Amino acid sequence: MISSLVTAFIVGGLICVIGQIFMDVFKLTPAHTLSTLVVLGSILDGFGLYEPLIDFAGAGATVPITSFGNSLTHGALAEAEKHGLIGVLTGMFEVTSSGISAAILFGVIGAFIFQKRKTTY
Amino acid sequence: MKKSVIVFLMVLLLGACSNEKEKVIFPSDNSTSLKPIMQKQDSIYGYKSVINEEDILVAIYINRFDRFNKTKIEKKITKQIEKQFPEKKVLVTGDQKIMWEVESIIEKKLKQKELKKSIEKIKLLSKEET
Amino acid sequence: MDQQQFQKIIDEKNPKVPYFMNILKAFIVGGIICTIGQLITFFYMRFFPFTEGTASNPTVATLVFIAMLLTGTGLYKKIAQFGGAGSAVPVTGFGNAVISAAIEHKSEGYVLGVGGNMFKLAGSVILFGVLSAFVVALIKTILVNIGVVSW
Amino acid sequence: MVNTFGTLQFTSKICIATTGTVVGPVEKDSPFADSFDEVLSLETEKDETNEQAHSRMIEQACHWAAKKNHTQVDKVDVLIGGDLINQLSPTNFAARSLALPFLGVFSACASSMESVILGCLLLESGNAKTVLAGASSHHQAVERQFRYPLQYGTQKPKTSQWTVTGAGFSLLEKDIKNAPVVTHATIGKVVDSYQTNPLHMGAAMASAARDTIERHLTNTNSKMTDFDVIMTGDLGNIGISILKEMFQDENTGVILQDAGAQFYGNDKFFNAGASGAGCSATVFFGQIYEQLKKGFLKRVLLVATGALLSPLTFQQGETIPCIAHAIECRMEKRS
Repeated sequence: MISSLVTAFIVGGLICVIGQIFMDVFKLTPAHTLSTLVVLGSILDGFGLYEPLIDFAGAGATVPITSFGNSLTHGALAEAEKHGLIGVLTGMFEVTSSGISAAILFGVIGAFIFQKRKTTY
Repeated sequence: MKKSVIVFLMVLLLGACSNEKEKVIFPSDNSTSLKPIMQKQDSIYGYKSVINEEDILVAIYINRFDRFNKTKIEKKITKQIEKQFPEKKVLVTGDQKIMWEVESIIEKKLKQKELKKSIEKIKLLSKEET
Repeated sequence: MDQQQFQKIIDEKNPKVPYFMNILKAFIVGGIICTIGQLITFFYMRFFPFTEGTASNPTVATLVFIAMLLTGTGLYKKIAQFGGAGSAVPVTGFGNAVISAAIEHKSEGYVLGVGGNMFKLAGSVILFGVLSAFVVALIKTILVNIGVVSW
Repeated sequence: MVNTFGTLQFTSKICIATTGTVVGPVEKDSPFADSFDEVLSLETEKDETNEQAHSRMIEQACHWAAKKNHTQVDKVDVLIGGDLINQLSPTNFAARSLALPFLGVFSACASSMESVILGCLLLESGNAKTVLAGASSHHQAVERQFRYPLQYGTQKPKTSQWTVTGAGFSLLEKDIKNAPVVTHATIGKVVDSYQTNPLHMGAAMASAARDTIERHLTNTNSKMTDFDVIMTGDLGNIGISILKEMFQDENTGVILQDAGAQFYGNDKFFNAGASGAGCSATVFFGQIYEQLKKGFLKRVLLVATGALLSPLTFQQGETIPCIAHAIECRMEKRS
């Protein structure tokens, strides 16, 4: 139990360090950094390296944004295995739908609940 | 600030080593042939298994750094057990949830009918994809 | 005063970016968010029929909910100033991008404002995710059909 | 031949009769705080949009300037003003309710000096007796348009600046006893120093400020040391150090100062200091105007610096051209 917390902390931290390096050293904007990490996630899944990382690190690999790219690719590949090339299209959002739907839903609820802050200080 | 961070990281690493977990086979009457297979496995440090007429369900504790090839370990052990018990359906998994379910079965000491039902439930659970 | 001289003065006067401290802070904040994610995963596994693989979906949804609370109350900005990428890379960062744009553009109404601007920041993540997933899956499927690679 | 023209001389005695400065709550603990006429308690009232709050602030600043001069607002001949929002909508809406002949101007954070220059030209030509000129900016409205939504979590670099919520307007009239006189002005050239980072305005605007100051000094054949203070609008800590480096042969010492760098004191939260049209407006018409009136300063050069980028040009990969307008104010002995 504790050991998975520790590995989640370390692996999650390392992925964020990669993101920080993109931002500070390569001077990427946050949007560019996140897009690069998502692409990285899906490439890793293409080589079948991301699933073992999830087995090893648990939330340390599923919480960072790379897991979004990974689950998209994973869904596409799983479906492509069954139905061939067309499966690549149909399987895309098979595995991951909670991230985006939660973001949209809570975005609207947040816009509804929270007034603008009076002072931004 | 720097010293406290280094100490924090050290504590984290200490927590990562795995301790010995008990090895349980339930019901223990026909466990003679399963035990030797499980002894040979070096990458697991404990297991809990449930056996009835046509099902063998083994939940394993995998060493932290061996979890990278968790799927390979599961396949390997499944193949070995199937070779030993050709007529039984075998399910080996390192999933924490299944481990908890197996523990609850062993504690409750279920009898034949409920045992079968809960094993089916677990098998359904582990096949579920999304 | 030509451009090179001017550029030299600018580079000289640019404040040094504290690389090590930023990376350390990102590591700690990112680690903490992922540990909280792991605890939520355990919670879902304990009380709901989720296995390790399927528990990540509700965890992500819960983290985005937490990001909404932090964004609305103005705390997320402070965490991000301290953590940097540590607060942007996890899915809470994605949630914060969507939710802050939604809250911001509420004054233009729900359809044009919130609807039109919600994915102003996070839309590129989805676009590149789907694009890269498509390309990778296409290449792998073709390779498998040729027989070079196995599933 | 490089065009070194652009410096205007005002022969008739054009004075800044009074000024009105209104700032937001974040600005109340700035070292210049006591020179502001009014400090708002909230940036935006209950259910008011940022832009409405912004135009309400402009109106209040104009009322303050007129009230301190004991003139009715509707007696003012011309209102000249500008801000940073698309199509100057806050200033337009404020001008609607002030119901004055209105000239909207845009040169980013240099709009305050541009409106004063136009006001002085109107008075010089005798076509107006009283002119209200100034500029303003509102943090929430500007941040949203130029950078990210307010609650979006990004790590602001050390070179970033905080847009001031503030409006500064001056009432210009001729022949006012012991009031600062605007003697000269220099219209800025658009100078591009090939900077592309929108979070590092100081570097982009420094060369525009240098060009305007140099042209002003040569055209009025005066030296830096003739001035008590040469204050730039919002170069920020880094921008002003770059500017000082460029003038380092002439001993600028304490003469070269920057409103943005000093606006929030040395509070690390604001990184490189303040920026925005409101910053130069409130400091020039607040702190500097007061010191001129009290006689602490005799001859001052106020250089407002503005970065002429838009979110569009930034995304198209363009560099950031900048401009800096300047006015020279003098205070005769108190007669």
